[in-house]
Amino acid sequence: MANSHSSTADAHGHAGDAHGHGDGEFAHPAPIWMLLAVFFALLVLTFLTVFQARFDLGDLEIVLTLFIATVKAGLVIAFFMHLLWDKPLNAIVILSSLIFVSLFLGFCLMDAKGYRNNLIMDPNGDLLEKSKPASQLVKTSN
Amino acid sequence: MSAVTSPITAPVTTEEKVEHHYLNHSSGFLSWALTLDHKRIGMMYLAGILFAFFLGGVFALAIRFHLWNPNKDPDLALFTNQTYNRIFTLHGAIMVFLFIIPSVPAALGNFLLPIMLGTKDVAFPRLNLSSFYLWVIGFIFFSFTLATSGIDTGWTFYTPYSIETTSSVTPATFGVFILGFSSIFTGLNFIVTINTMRPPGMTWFRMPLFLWAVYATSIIQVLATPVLGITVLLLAMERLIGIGIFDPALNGDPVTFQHFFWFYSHPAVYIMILPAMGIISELMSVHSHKGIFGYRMIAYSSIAIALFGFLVWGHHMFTAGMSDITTIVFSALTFTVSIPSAIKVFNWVGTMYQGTVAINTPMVYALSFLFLFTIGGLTGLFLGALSVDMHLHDTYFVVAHFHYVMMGGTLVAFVGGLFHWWPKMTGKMFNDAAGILSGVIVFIGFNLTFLPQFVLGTRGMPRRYASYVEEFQELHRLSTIGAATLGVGLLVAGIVLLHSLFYGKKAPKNPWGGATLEWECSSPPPHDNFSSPPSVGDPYDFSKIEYDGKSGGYVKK
Amino acid sequence: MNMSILADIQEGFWFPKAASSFADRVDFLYFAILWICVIFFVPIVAAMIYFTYKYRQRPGYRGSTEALHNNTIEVTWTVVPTLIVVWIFWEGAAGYLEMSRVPDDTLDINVYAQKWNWSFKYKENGGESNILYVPVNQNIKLIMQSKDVLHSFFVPAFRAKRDVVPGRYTYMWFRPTVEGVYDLFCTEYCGDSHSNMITKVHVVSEEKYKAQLAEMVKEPEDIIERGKWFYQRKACMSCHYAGEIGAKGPGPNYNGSWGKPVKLSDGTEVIFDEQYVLNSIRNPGSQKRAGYENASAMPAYSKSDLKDEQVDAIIAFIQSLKDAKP
Amino acid sequence: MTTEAAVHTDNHDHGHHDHPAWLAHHFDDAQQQFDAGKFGMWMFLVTEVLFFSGMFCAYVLFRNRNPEVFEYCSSFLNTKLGAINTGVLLFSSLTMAWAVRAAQLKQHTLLVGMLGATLGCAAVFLGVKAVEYTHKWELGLLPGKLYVAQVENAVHADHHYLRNVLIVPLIYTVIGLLYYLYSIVISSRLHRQIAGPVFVSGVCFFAGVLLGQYLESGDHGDHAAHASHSTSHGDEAGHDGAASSHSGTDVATANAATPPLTLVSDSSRLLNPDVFVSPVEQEIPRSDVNNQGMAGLFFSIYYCMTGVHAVHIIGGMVVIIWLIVKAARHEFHSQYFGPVDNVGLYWHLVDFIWIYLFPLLYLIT
Repeated sequence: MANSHSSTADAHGHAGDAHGHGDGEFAHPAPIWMLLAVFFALLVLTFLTVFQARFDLGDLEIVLTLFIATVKAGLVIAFFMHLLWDKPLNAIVILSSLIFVSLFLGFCLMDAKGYRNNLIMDPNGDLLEKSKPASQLVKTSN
Repeated sequence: MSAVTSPITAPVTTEEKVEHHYLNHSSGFLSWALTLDHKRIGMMYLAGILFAFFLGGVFALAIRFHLWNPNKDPDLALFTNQTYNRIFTLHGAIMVFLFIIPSVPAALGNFLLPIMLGTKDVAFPRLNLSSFYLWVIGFIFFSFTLATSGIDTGWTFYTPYSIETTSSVTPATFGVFILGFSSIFTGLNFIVTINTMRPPGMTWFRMPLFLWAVYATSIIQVLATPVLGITVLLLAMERLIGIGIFDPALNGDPVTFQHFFWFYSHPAVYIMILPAMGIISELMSVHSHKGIFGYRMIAYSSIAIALFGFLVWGHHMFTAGMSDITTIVFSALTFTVSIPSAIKVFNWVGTMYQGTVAINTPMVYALSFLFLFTIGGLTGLFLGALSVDMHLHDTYFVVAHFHYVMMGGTLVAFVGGLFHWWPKMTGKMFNDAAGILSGVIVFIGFNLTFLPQFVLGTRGMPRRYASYVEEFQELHRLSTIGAATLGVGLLVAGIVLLHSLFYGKKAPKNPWGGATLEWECSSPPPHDNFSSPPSVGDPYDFSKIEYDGKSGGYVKK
Repeated sequence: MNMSILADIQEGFWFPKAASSFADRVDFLYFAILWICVIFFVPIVAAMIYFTYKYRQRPGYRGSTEALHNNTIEVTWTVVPTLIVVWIFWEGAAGYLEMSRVPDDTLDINVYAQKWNWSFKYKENGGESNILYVPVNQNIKLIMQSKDVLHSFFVPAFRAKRDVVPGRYTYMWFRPTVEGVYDLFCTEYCGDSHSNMITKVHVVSEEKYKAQLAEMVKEPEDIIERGKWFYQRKACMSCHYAGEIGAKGPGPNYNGSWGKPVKLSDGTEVIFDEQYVLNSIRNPGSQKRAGYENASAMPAYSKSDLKDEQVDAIIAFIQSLKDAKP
Repeated sequence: MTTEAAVHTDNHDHGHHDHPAWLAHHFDDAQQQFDAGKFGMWMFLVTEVLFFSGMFCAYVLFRNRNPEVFEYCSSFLNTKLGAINTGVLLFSSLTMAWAVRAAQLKQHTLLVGMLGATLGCAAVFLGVKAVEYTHKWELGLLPGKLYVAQVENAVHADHHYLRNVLIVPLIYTVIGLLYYLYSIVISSRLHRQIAGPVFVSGVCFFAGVLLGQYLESGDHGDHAAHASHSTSHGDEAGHDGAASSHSGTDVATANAATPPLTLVSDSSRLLNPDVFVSPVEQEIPRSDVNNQGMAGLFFSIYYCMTGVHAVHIIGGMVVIIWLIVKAARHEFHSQYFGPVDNVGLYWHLVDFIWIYLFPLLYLIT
């Protein structure tokens, strides 16, 4: 964190030189090379995630997928959304939202695990009857 | 009785000079309808929610009168079952969504927050106005529901009943969705205002406790309300195209709906009670003319309640078929919320110690709050204890408990706060003796209504019953008499306030001796709140505030 | 009609009669909390009233204005309530676990909840009833399902409650300890006649229970009686009034309707005959009566729900009410 | 509002009258206005995250319960289209971030260009989405109760969903074109800078549709058989002049290639009220996947998530057009670029959510 901070501070200095507004400086233009670098990193990660989906990795797959997605989301938030340069309060705000989301998901999942064995799928028994397709659904996969 | 020493009845010398204030700043319908002034928006909200409260109150009385008899024979009952179900649903929905949630934050909060903070306006005045209009649109949706076939699901919209009923659930869900956004915008506005617009000198710990409470409330509004939004949206989709997420006939799960719903609606309970606690903190200290006991503890406990409030939604579902482990965890977390609430009560009582306690209308309401809220809070212990809750869940015990908190707590505090800030908002003093009378009638009526319901619940009377076994009749009748009394009390309060608008004496700048910033600007406040930037000091330093017989109010020495 | 309930009131001011093995524990905790509340509430209110009087604003008196703050007191009134609620939680959770953990040696009864009717099916002989019969001093396990919306099974005398959730099984158990007749309520709002979804629990001796079960499976010989029997058991009575039993509304009354013309909501008219009754049972939405457009929809009864000869019996029953007063 | 403003100007008792037009009267300085706006935007993003969390929760619960349904149904989503849309959104995020930079540096023309590019990407995204949606509707892959899934017969192929969906964008594009022509006639730079991006974004939408169609037809790799192609495409080919290069997918081949996936339904395990069931020994009953309560539920979640996301894209397009108007008027500079920055934040959040939606919906194997 400290590392990235110092490097980004450099980036600032750069951008700051490019133009010169004296009063109440709060505009910090992001350098173009950084935007492009982040964009290409995101593209590479997208290819990676599509690529890895071709292999059956079992339980690991969902973990890997979410890991890549989180890295991507982190890049977007940190650089495109300037969170690294922003007030810490804004970072706290967005992180706290994720905490509350995980709380919500966590409790619901915890409960779902508990009643899993009591479920009656299709309680009235009419789903199968009513939605029986005229022909079998065909799927191709690779 | 207290009138002898009460500052209000002291002779008021009125200056004849016409003052400039926000009410006469500009005139015409559009000057109100398009206003960006937080005070006018607050007043429009006040008018709106009081109307909603009146509607909800009429429904409440209808419920109580219907239950005068056991209604074993439907032909002799006041309403049919179907009508009764619609009445109690609308009572709940209107009271919760249209009245209590916006009551303190949107009406009083809008008016007071920038003034107490010492700023000219909230951070986003246009957003503020749009939030009011969203409320109006939400109200229109509910009126539409009312005008068509009504809604009979209970305010909780539990699936699958809400999916299959023929009443107009869909417009009601859209109404709730829109009201949710109204609530989010208000909360967002307040958080940003408090965070970024405090004037120099207004540090966090110089903020009045009312602002702390509103701040905590706003956090909940912003974090919890979106989940309600998506829940009712999914419910509307469920009814419109049958997406099946909550519908067991399509392998959906009704208990999931309950999780979604209560993830918002339990924190919403704190949206309702926290600002009321903030009002009481102000009322207790101002009318005791004494600094609040344990300022920081009260401030922190507001935030603690807001955060813990997110962890306890499961206690609405103890019997709903949740897994054991979830149930027990939620029960444990539920008890954690009781501690900060208890701390607040102790601190309020501690504030009166060695003070100078004025007995006037706001204080009577504040003391009545203390009594009622303590009962409301303590009876929560019964419901948090799992084994006892198995017996009490969904009975009248629960009804009594949440009315003690929501009505004995929030409503009484709201009315108290309304009396407290009425002179500031309208520039008129009300008749204090009549105000005290209204407070006493409300107190008696309230207890008469809801104390019997605790017994009813313990004896096993389920809630939402249009008819009941004869055994419960006496207690029900007691409760109905209480409700009528309560109605009379609130009517008296309304008359007192209306009377003051036309015949009230001109209010002094600081009628009660408060030390927060709103008492430093004239009553009613000027358009821009402060002609010169206010000097911010300790909001509870009463040592330099003395009664001044000439103006009929208090002045700073 | 409710004599049995009136009897309950003699048992105490707060609670109905304690008739299950859970009752003692629940009642104990309830009263413990009640006393804890009193111990907190009385001093708070007393202090409030005393301060209001002692420090009241009056000529010649000026109290202190300084904000007080006392760490010892504040810590005390944080820690003491915390310890107390920890105990309450513990005791409550322990009682809950006892309620939710079903013992091994249970007598199983299937519970079907449907708007607005309870029906109980006994494993021993497949008997079915609308009143719950249970033998005293035995562990009873209920396996509950809902056919439509949420319901909740509540017997105040047993201090036991559990929601019946469509789409999953919910279980509960209890051991009745005192013979008698107790109320059984639905406590989860389920629509128009929610408040009529009440029945009784008969706690009886082992022999009487056996006799009841045997009685239950005997269908009446007479076709009209049999129709009435199905009328009571297949949830018809929770919406339709017939003779002098059943709910008045939300569905149409059976009395005096046979053979008369019926106005439908689409404006046409049909005769109330076998065809109409059969169609209304198998496909209730198709011939809606005028005036009942907004009533809660009747569920469709397939042939597995109600066999043709059972429908015939119900038709015979309705026919017999031709001249009954509506 | 006019009264407010009028009164405001002749009521000079509160000091701050060095306020420039872009600084609201209740703020002290530009920094405070910017901070308040930005903090407000972050709070709003929090509400957005929680809003979506409800659907993510539903997703997690039902995927956890019936993983096989999600696996099965996910194969009906075209990964290539999803990946391309991901790329398009990421690119739009880049242009948006660049637009913020341009606003700060007063590069007005570049700013309009970047905002226009973002708008265009949004349109491409929607165009591709329109193809994806309508294609599924034709196959009967509809949410919940509406689910029919009679793929071979392509029950809905005669509904011409896509053609109907295209009406509104077409009107939008025509209006954009007319406006652009008007701006050329009156030779106004301002109007040209507004009309240009609007028109181009309309064209981009149709480009997205073409791209989607091409990929949906040209690729039989990893999604369901397409019996509907011959009918639906014949129609569209006339519509947009696309080459009829699609090789009317051969159902028979697809069938032969992989055996039909059928999960045997064991209906004896389902609840039958006349049989006494003792559910204790019973595991979760596995029903056939191809019905309203299984596949239908998946598609409910799919449509809810992507639909609400698409609504956010449309909302974003509206505010971007508003920004283009402001940018064309040269309103932004280093002291006042809050609107661009805040819309940018919103736009990145929409991207952020898609970054999760894509693997969670399209990439289940």
